[in-house]
Amino acid sequence: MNFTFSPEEERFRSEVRVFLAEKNPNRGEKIGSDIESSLARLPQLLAWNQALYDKHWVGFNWPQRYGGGGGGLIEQMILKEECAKDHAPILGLSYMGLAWVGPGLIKYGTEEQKQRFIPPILKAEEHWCTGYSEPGAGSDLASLQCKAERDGDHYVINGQKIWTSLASWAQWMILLVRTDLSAPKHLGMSCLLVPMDAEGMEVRPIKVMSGETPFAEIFFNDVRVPIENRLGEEGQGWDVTKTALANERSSIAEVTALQHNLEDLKDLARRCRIGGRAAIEDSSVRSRLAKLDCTIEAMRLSGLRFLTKQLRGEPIGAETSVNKLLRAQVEVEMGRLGCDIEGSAGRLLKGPHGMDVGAKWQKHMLGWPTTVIGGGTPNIQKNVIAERILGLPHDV
Amino acid sequence: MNFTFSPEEERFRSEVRVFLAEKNPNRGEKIGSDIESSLARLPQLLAWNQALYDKHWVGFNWPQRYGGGGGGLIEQMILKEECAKDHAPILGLSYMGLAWVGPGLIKYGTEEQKQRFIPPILKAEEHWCTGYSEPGAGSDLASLQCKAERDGDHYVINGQKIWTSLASWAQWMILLVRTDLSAPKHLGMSCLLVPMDAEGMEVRPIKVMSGETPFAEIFFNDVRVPIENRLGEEGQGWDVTKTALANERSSIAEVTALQHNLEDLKDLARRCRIGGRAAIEDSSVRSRLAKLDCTIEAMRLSGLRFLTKQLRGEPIGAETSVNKLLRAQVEVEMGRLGCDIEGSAGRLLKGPHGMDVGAKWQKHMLGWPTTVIGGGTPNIQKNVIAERILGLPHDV
Amino acid sequence: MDFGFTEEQAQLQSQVRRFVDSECPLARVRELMASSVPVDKGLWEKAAGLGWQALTLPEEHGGLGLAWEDLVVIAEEAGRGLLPLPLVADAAAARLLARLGNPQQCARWLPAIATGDSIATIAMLEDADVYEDRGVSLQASASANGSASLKLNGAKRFVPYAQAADLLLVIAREPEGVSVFAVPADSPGVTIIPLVLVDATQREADVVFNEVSVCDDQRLGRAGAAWAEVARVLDAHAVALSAELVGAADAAVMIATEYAKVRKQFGHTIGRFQGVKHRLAELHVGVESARSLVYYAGWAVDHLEDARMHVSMAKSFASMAADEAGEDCIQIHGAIGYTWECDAQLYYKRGRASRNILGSPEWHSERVLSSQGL
Amino acid sequence: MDFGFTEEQAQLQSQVRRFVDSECPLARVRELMASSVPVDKGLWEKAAGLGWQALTLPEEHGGLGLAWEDLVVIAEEAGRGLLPLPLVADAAAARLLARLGNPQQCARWLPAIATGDSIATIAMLEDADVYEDRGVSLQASASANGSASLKLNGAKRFVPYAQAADLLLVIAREPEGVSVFAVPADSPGVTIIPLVLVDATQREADVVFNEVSVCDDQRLGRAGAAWAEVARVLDAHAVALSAELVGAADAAVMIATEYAKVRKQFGHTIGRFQGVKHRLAELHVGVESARSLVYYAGWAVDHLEDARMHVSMAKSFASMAADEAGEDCIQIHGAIGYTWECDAQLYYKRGRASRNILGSPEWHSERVLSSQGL
Repeated sequence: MNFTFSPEEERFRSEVRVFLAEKNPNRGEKIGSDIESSLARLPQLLAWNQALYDKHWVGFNWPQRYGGGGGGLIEQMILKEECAKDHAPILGLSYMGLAWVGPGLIKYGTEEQKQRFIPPILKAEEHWCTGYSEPGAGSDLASLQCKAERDGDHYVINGQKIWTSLASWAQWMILLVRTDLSAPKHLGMSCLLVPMDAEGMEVRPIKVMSGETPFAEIFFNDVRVPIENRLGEEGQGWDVTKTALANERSSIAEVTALQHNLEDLKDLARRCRIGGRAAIEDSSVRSRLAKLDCTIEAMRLSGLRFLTKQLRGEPIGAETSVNKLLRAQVEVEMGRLGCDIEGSAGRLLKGPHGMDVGAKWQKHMLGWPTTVIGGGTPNIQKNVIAERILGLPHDV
Repeated sequence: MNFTFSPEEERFRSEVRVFLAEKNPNRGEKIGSDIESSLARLPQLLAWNQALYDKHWVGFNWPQRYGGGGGGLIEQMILKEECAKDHAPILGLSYMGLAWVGPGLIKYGTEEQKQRFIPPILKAEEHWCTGYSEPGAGSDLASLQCKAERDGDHYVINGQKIWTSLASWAQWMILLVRTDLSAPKHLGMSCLLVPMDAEGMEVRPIKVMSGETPFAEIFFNDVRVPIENRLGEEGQGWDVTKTALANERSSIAEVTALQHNLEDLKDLARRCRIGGRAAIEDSSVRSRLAKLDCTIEAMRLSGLRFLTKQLRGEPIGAETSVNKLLRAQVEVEMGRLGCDIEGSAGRLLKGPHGMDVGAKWQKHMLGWPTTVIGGGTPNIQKNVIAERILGLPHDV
Repeated sequence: MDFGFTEEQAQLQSQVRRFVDSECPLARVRELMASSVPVDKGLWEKAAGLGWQALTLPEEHGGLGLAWEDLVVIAEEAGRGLLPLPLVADAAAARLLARLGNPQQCARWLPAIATGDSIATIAMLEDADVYEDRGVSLQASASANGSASLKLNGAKRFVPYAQAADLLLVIAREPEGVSVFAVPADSPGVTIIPLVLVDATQREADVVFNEVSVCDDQRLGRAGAAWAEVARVLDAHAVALSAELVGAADAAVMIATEYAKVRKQFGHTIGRFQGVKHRLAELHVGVESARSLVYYAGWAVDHLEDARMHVSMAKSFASMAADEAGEDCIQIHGAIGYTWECDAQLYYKRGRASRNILGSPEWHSERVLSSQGL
Repeated sequence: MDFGFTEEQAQLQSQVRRFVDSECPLARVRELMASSVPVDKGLWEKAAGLGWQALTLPEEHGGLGLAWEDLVVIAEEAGRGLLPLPLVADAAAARLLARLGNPQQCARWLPAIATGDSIATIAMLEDADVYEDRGVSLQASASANGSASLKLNGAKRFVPYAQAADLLLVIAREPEGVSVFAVPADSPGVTIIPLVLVDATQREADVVFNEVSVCDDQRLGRAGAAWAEVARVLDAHAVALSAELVGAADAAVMIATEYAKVRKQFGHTIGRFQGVKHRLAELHVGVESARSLVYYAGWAVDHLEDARMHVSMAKSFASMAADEAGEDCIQIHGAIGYTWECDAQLYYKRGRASRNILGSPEWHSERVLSSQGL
């Protein structure tokens, strides 16, 4: 074990810090991570993306020939960690393109597709959304029904998708559809790249309990896309999608974000009073804070263990579900604890007392399902751990 | 709602109190509930049974013609509550006979069987054990394999039973066996009354983690019993067994026992020190004690709600599983909390420090499975609640 | 000994259920949530027509003279339907008035409360955010100009339905101790600031008192002698609130159960998976336990000298049951549970928001022991 | 940055596993549990032959000079096998001696400890039952007869493997503060009272000191200046104990998992029911999290100025993981898990009993915050 970094790595860290001191747009007023805040400060975010792109730090480990960084895992971790520590925005603006589309393009795309689609993602010129979930197929993607039929040199798409984030912002969608109705569940699916202005597509925003509309339903009514827009072979859609899943953003930055929230919670507990005493002296608050502290630190360290495996070229698979499950618990608990620390003010959506203490935790209390359910429900994660790590049999 | 008692009921309560003041053998040194303690003070317990029998309080609600009390539910509750409050032993000595055998005899027995078997149970002249569980059929009784084949006017029993309590003390066993191998699971079973000295029976004690041997395995090798020893019709064994299950001892006395234990825990927390302070001032101990307090009180009150339903002649069914599940949690937690309050002394099985604080909680910590698993595992109780109360579908 | 509803209580329960189903199903609750009017007048009058506001008030002042356990029956069903009416807060205020007020004061207010023409509420909480004697610092002090009247100065926070109230029962501090004043909501110097709550099925407001004149005959009882009775009424209030929470929790479990019976995943209804069914069973155990504690506490506040322990057991378990049921109702639904259209989120918000009203579960849990001298 | 075992550590891990499998499988552990001999000499010598007792000792005194994180590797596997040897307590005592002792003291004891010829243990805990400075009240005071030696008077409780020890490192109070004395276990006036433990795979004893004479040269370091180092060594000890608990917890999860794969109920292996599989998944998450914290804390006690927070995180999570895994291992087995023959109960006892050794999870959880100044 060794928790120190090489001189080269430390030099890279210094370089990142210098860069952040100059370019991090969150150095002044922080940009919230929700869409409204992002849109309100779009010019700053575009400048941030451009500055990162000039350093080849967008798509840090993507091939250099398409504008990526070609970088290594440790440097990437250092970059993400420093950015998160400095409260910088995420590494690039075209979030879905970077997280979900790029990895599939790199592995399965034709040369034309790579040249056409990768640079605009890195330069934040084109934005993407994803079409995976369906009303009848949430955690169970294999049972999806949205279909694409060949008609000459086009696919004709009919069906529905749901829980699509950033749909109104995106120019493109990566869509998982059934192209062979006779094939077994996981086969017979293909990935299509669909322009959002295609005729026959309808986007209906979904309002959630916070009152915001972070998702949309997408309806496809005879939407036609040319066969060149298929990513990977016909029937390979499941593999393409799994590539994106396996390339989920490293958990390092996520953990740093959790650490920030925990710091804010501790700070809140110092400022608020429960039953006449500082909340930080309340025994229930203390034990809940300590548990969060231990859990987040365990997640950070487990993340480093997984990263080490990757560095050593060992496969990592289901073990990341351990952190996903913990993250779900932590996300729910943080919103709850924040509001509980605020006492009566914890039930204010906004207003005189809310101003005082931030209204941040109310948002959190109403927003956790995005993270907790979006990444696969806790029950699904438990099944993954039980079956793929412990080797227990399937449910039925 | 009405939590007062009628003058007649209050008179009965006074009568019980007078009786207890005179006859309760636990007025001096308490008799432990384990077998060793019981055997050590057998004369006192026999006298206690006799005193109760003279009042017709053994088999309180059993028919008077066989020596039972023919009493009502409220009086029974009062009797059990007062006995438990006074730390008296349970109401009668032939425990298994009273809890498991009698109810089946009364409902399904022939007149000869009733006259032969009920009085000795009430007078504590004969003791019983039960033969239900098998190695491959614990919570899942329907899949049992132990079989009895007809041979003239006898059944010939072959197979194995397990988790039989009080086997070495009993003269008789109530045995659930398969008599028709071709019938569907729940059918094809019958109940037999088997003398423990029958040829071909072997009793092997089972040692458990506390070092005690509260259970036995029973092996049947061509054991012959006459067909008159069948309780109920052939194939009716499942119904007979369910009768006993439905007649499980009222939870009132159980709750009073839990209350006694909670009082002891509070007392322990006043006497022990954690981190230099009285354990009762420790915030973790306090919140655990309060949770136990609320849970036990909820059990008491839910028990009264069930009793009220019975009094009103309404059916009660699966809802008692609510208290069973809570009892499992409470039993486990009490042993844990007791030992945690004792700090380092909590890990002493016996010895200098253990003497000091009782060694009661170590025994509890090592003994909960008898109660928790014996009455159907918590997972089984959850299934019962989900399926029979909430109407959710079966597992598979 | 009879621990079940009387026939009258069972009828009352059915009546409230029918009322909720026909007059204010969740679709209507959603409309009222969005309304700027804090209490729908028509709905409130219909409730009054059924005698609910009169239920626990003394018969000599137009009430029905029933017990607090009868209000508990209404509150449970109101909570089940998230009925956006101040039935509980109004009844608690009336109870305080009836117990501390002299005949004139009772005659002035109680008949109008019984008919629903006036709404009353207790203004207790302040910045200290504790439901204890020491939490009261709003001052009732002699006027500077030497007149007979007193002046109230200070602020009350999170007063339930203050924006709909005609009468505020203001818990105030005098040199002699804690007193209660009956203050019309439109008195000069009273400013009511409605709050924007996470749970929009309920209303609360801050109330600022700036040199509000009150006469001696607005004081309920003797100067400085009110705290013990205030504490007992807050306990009764907490029990009724707990009943609302039990109703809400039960509804959340039912909604999740029904969803689990129809929603399919991996080829089976999700209710077949123990991950879902065992969670629902645990929630049911929580609800039933809280219900037993709440019913008994509802009886105890009328019959026991000191019901604190029973109230605190009820409130802590009811708060936790509702909070857990709301959250798990969303979790069992998956993403759909989190959409505005799904009722799961309404119950989640209710459970979360009511958890800390009239004392957090932790505060009550602590009081379970302290009220036993531990 | 590399957070995984080195090749040497992986080899060490395999070596311990092979040793446990061949020299001391659970059947042998059960024999040793019943033995009156506290430490099996043959087993201890074989371990010494592999260099385990020498592992973390300084090379100049016959040790291998490896790091505490390497001992953590051994401890985890020892815990997995419930190996009834005082490897951890012995190493902690040697660490204290090496850090506080002068060259003569080290030369006197460390080589014999390295070869396994002597067993050492720290006698810390007293009736106050706290692992803090204020928990030390055993007196080291000047002799009444004016001689140069000091007298130890008092009692130490729950001293790990004292009944097997040759050397006791006694934490004692002098007027100047806390000191440590190296006291041979056979010194006159030392009485060792073996304890009967719930977890018979471990040994502890009370040790009574009655006018035990010690010379100045038995004191490790300056008079009254030892506490800071004692606290650091107790932390290192706690990490190694946590590693044992992680190993034990992992073993319990594995045993329950394997049982769930074969045991049938209602026509299916019980591992197909989410009630069982999700519980096992949650236990696995607890074990993996504790493991990450323990490995890091094992590194931290050698590399960080102040490792308290990391040690406390490791100990609290490891204690809870082992306690829960042990209990659920029984629950998943059902009645069979509770029989003497089943290994589930051995792990339950280990988890329960070790929970409060070197600080309860609650104590450590509190220290996670207090060590950050909160």
